[in-house]
Amino acid sequence: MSELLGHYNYWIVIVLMMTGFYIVIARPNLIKKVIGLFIFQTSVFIFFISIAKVEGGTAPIIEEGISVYSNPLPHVLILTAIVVGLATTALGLALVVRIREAYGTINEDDIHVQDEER
Amino acid sequence: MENLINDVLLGLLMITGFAIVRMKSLLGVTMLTSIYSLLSASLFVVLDAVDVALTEAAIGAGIATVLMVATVALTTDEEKVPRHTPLLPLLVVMATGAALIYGTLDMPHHGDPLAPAHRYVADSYLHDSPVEIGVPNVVTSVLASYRGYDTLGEVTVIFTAAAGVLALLGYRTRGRNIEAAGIRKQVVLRVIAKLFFPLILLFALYVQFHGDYGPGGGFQAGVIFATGFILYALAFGLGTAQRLIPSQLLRILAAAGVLIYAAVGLESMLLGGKFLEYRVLADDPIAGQHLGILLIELGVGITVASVMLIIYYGFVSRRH
Amino acid sequence: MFIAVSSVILIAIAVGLVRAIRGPSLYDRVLAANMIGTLTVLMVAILGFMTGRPEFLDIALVYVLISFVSTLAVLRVHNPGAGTTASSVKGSGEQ
Amino acid sequence: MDMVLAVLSWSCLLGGAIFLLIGALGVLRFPDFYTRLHAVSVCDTLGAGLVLAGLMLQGGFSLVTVKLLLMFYFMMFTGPTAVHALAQAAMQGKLQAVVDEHEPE
Repeated sequence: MSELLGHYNYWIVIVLMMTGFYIVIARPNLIKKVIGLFIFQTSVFIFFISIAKVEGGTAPIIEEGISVYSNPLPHVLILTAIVVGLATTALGLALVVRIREAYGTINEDDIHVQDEER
Repeated sequence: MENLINDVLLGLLMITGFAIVRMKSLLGVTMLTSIYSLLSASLFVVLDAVDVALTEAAIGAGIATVLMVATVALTTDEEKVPRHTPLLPLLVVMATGAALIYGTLDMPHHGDPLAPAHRYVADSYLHDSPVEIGVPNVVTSVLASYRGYDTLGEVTVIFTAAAGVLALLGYRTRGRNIEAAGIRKQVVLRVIAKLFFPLILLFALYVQFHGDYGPGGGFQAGVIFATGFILYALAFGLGTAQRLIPSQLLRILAAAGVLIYAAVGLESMLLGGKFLEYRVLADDPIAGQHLGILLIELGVGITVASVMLIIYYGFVSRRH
Repeated sequence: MFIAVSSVILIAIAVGLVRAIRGPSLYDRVLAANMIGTLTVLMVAILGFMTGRPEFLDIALVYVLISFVSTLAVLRVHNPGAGTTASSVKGSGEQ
Repeated sequence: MDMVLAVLSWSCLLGGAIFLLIGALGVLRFPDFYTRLHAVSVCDTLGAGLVLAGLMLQGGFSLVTVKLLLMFYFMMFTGPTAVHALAQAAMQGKLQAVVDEHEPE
């Protein structure tokens, strides 16, 4: 039983990751795709933070009388990654806005049709 | 008990993810995304990552949602039905997922203190940081000092993203004030915005300078600072906000933050240390570390805040 | 006792999620997201006490301060009366 | 004295939890948006307020209690404002309320 539950976090993370992945490859709407990437990246964040957790540990802020802390390194990586992720998501959304202005649609299928007509 | 909360939150995240796939209204999807990031922030608290939770809270509750909503406003709300059958993507996703789950079977259990991830640098960070750096929050000391070079790269990436958004969307700096028209009637919102604007800025300063002792630091503070200005812009119109903090100033600030960071590195080289080796900055190594961390966190905060505002201005000033 | 309160909060979050998914109008979704925001604040506060390190309330404070920015943004875009981008209102009541 | 504080704090927390549950039930079961607003208000004010009060009693005289007090204070502003803005937006958006058509006899 503990064998099963020991990996529960990782499995849910993979399900979330695949949810994001599915949106990216199956949905033609570009905003939806960006949101899919957002879900994907958040699942990666959860994965890293899950790895950092130490059983019985606490937040890595040193205090008298506490000996077990969670691993601070993944926290550092993910903290910066969240802000970078937002900046890159914004870049993606800006691209979507420009595509809409150029093609009049944000549906990938329609964009392909227009490209073929040219 | 914490394990149970952890499991339930993960389950709720999964449900939210599936709902995002199914929902057609893009504004609805945006709301679900904001719920998704609320849930993941609670999960980060359960998993002891308070700094990460603070960042996710600041970003998910404010800017991420605002940007997505702004994009939907510039494009369209309704998602069309896809023309292809979802069978092939579903198969690809299933296969990838199965492979990944197979991969996890060899991983150490969640929370295992003997996992390889905890056995190399983590212990030395936790033990040496109070002695070498003198900062209780190990996340801050790793972020700003041990891995300062890495963080410089991240800040540069954020700066580059702002440059990209500027190149794509640009500014219309004409002082159009359309936004103020609608909210002029909504007195309650204006009063509350006026009340909260200084409070949010004050809290951002607290997060910026308290980052050595509790959760916080330049990244979080920058985002909170920008959110304060976004609230102001939402309540009083973009034109008023741009009079308060003009876009030209933001461009200079965004670059200045990165430059402050790099300058601290160069200064420590001039004083005889290595790049970003703060202990040479003052007579006492620990005081030097404190000074270095303070300065680079300031640089990070300035860059992040101005980049977020540049991005927001870019989206909102573009009307079709 | 914290266990009881946090399970109630989790149940309430689940209920809010159901409302956010079922809709039917956008306003219901915004309302549900707003409620989940409040509940998350409480959840984070209680988690601090549960783990014995309640000094991390800053996270909850951030939420309280900025959570309604996103609510305002959505209403700004969606509300035809606000005069920015007048998109039509979809959810036209229930039943 | 400690005993009294503990009992008070637990009863505040429990009371808050009950109000949260009632609010959640209302959000799930009420027929339309405008009635659901009431249910959310119960969560935002009484539910959250009581839970925070219970935590304050746990915290004693410390920075933690000050932060909780601030949270309570801000929540009393943001909650009603957001709900007010939503209600106004829904009214302007011509969202229909579910009205019982039958006049009382």
